[in-house]
Amino acid sequence: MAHIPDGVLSLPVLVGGGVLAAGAVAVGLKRITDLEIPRVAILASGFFALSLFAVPVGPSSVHLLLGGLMGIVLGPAIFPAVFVALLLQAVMFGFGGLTTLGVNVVNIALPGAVIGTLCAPLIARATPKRAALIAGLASALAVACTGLLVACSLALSSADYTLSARVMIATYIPLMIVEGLVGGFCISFVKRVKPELLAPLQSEAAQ
Amino acid sequence: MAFAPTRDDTDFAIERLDPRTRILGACAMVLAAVAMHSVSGQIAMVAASATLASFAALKPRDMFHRLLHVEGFMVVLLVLLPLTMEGRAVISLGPLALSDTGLRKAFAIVLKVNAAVLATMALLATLEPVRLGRGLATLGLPARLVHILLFLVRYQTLFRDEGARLMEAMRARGFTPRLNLRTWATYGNFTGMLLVRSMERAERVEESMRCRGFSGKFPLRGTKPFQAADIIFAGALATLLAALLAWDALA
Amino acid sequence: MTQLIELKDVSVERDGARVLDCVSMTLNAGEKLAVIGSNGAGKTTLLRTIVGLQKKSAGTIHAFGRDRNKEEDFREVRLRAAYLFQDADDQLFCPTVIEDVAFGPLNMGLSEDVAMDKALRTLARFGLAHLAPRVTRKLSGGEKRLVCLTAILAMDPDVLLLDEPTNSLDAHHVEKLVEILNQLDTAMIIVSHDRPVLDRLASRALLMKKQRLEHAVLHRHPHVHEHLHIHTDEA
Amino acid sequence: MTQLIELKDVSVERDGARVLDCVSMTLNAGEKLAVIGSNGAGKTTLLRTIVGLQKKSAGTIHAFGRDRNKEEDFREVRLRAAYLFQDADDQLFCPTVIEDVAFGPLNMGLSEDVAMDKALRTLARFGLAHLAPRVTRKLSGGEKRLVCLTAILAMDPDVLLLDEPTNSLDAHHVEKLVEILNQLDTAMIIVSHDRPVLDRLASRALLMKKQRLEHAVLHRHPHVHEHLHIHTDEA
Ligand SMILES: Nc1ncnc2c1ncn2[C@@H]1O[C@H](COP(=O)(O)OP(=O)(O)OP(=O)(O)O)[C@@H](O)[C@H]1O
Ligand SMILES: Nc1ncnc2c1ncn2[C@@H]1O[C@H](COP(=O)(O)OP(=O)(O)OP(=O)(O)O)[C@@H](O)[C@H]1O
Ligand SMILES: [Mg+2]
Ligand SMILES: [Mg+2]
Repeated sequence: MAHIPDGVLSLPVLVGGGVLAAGAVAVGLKRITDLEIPRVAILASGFFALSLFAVPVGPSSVHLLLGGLMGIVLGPAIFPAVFVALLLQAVMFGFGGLTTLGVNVVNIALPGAVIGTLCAPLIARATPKRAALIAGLASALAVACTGLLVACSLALSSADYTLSARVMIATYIPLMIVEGLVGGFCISFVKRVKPELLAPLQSEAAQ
Repeated sequence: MAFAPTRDDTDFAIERLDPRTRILGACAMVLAAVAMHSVSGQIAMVAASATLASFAALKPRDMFHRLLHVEGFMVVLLVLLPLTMEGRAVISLGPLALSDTGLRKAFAIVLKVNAAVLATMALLATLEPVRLGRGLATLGLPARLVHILLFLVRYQTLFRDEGARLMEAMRARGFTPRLNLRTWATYGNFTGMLLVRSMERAERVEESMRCRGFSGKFPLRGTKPFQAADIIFAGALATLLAALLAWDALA
Repeated sequence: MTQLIELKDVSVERDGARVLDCVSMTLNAGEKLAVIGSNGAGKTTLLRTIVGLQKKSAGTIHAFGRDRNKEEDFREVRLRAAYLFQDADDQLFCPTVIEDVAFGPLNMGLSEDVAMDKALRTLARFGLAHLAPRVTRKLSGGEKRLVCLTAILAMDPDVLLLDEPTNSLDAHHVEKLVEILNQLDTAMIIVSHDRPVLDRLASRALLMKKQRLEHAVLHRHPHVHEHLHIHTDEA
Repeated sequence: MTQLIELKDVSVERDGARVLDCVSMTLNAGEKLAVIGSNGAGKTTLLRTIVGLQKKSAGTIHAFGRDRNKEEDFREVRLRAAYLFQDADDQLFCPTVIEDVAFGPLNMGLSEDVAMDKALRTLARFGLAHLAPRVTRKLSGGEKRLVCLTAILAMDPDVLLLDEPTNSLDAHHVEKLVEILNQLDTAMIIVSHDRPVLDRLASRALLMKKQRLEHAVLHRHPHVHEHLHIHTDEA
């Protein structure tokens, strides 16, 4: 839903997205140690696999973006994780694009990183019910921000897109609701079953 | 073990190219496709990519399916552009009018997107992810990203299979998705369970790596030098793209 | 004798390879049918095909009085023929035991209260009531297996399809499982490598061999064996 | 007799519960030691503690001539005492078989060529050379298990720690595994529920019971048994 293909955006937007994404990925990589790479990568695989399952909404179905959940679980490591996942999707399935990789990484990972980093400590301390509420709101908000960023990427690319971009934001509303609900129930599940997963990534292996 | 099902039995020239050649070639073609201004240039780019794709090991049927499977995003954009862009109304449907500039713009986008997707699929879709990873590493992608990529390739299929089995378990006990809260709660449980399982597996894999002497440094295998075929392919592609870009500039 | 399930010349392909090849079989009411065969012979695929999780490429499946072909046809089959997966971890997806056991009854249209009550009573019937509030991920392998079994029994099935039910169980848990199954007069198909267990459960046997089902004869005769005994050294 | 590993009054806590309680044991060179016990008794935890994946809360671990306490102490232990995990999927993490088998040797500081060569030779030794280029996740359960075993043997370990090595194997694969293990004169600890296999491998046994290790006596004596036989009906 947020995979912008090659051939839609203007050069300045592509370059801007690319530079921003490169910086964010570099920061994300700095924050993890060599020993944590397997953990980040395997969690990223879990999210990647999840995003491939279609969730039915009435007669049609959607794929989840999972930005909010990834931000909560991975923190800044969301940038390398999303970068690699989008690269593979572009190469293997033809979703998204090569030139738009940077923009897409920023659109999906940035809201997750910001919202997730803010919410993770709250969720770690909250009861399962409250954690679910926070995570639900965070997930929905992350989708909304991604929708907004996608619209901005379009509007900044060409004045022709401005009206389309506005209408497009509305199409994110069903996904917002679904992600909010699934994200909330998901965190409630994790909170009851394996609360350690919601503690921030830390290098106990390196001790 | 590319994700893409391939036509086997026969030998495909593209499969013998060095991964680096394929990556750089795909990037060059996508950039050229994006840069085309004229309709004739865009059509020529689609033709060039399609020709190359016909030499790829990807089954034509799968390739066609992928082209059809455009993202919801694209559908929305392609429908909205003719409706929202100003211009001469070509077709009127009650209060809605499709403008000529909008239609032309939408058509241009369709051409560019298809040229780029075809080029990517032709050169990269059947490249084994492991070789893709090594190619990217020698092209300067940080080793950590390459390792994340290799793990992702290995584990996403594992988790996809695990998820598919969980979904089956849900169906086996009579679950049918409806528009109600219980359906979303069930999907939430599903998501949570898959995450918990990936976390637990991550822990055990990390331990198993430590048991085999892992101390943070990954051994990564090198790549072979470029072959004659790579140089010929690169030369031909560069000539073709230069010609197409020149034509586009003149058109 | 009522015939519950009948397969006629059913073939199944997976990844392009033929995994079941013109398989025919019937299951009658009250029967406990054993299916044996080596790794990769197609036993799991057979069970999956019966409940429609795997598509057949040829043949007919007749279950509970009707031919079954489409996904909708199999919905009813799944509510009446309960399937125990080979791996308990694949089958448990709710946070707690009680929620998991109540999942099937809820899908059958029972109200929340009635479903919970039914789940609790089924757990109690097998002496597992104490597990109700436990988190499923933190059960031992044997407990997981027993909970899965309870979860499918809570749907009051007419047929049980059991894929290696004694996997990863220790001797004590195997005992408990055999006891539970022997108490039931539900018809069942039991896939297992565990001969002593089949010995105590099965009334008839089929052998899966190279994608085909062959009829097999069950017979018992005494043997002299040397066995390993491990005793605690209390001398 | 060289003493390779010695535990003295070792206790371990997991999630606040005591899982091993003052456990003592020794492993001598050339010994094949069986550890048995019911689900959740603490067998896996015992192996994890020996290689330092699980922290002890009390007691001493003496391995290969030195006391081991910190993570660095255990790095050496892990290279000399190779540990076969209970679940093969956790242990195979490289894309192809050959890379996975070469992973340990590479970490021991061998050059790429030497490590690959060593991996290939170890695979060939067990008749698995044909698996070398295969993708690990497309192996059958039995093949995965055998590849894991090869991967740890390629490290030339002094001790093998095997957690339920025959899990999910059919009779044919069990046979192959027992054969491989009997060829080796490496010392090993074998955790298993599979009595007939222990019968053929073990030279001594320990019983894990309620968080404690008890010495057990191994003895064999003949029995008369009734067994189930299943034959193809070819009449
Ligand atoms: N997900 C899958 N995709 C493709 N082929 C599969 C898949 N799962 C199993 N197979 C193949 O189908 C065949 C039958 O598999 P099945 O799982 O039915 O065997 P089984 O008799 O249950 O074996 P086991 O005793 O190991 O459980 C095997 O050859 C296997 O390789
Ligand atoms: N990850 C974990 N976190 C907390 N407790 C655990 C964990 N894994 C196991 N335990 C507990 O530790 C105890 C011993 O577990 P262990 O895995 O060592 O048993 P085991 O003898 O290997 O059993 P099995 O035969 O089922 O493999 C059990 O009571 C179990 O509940
Ligand atoms: Mg099976
Ligand atoms: Mg164990």
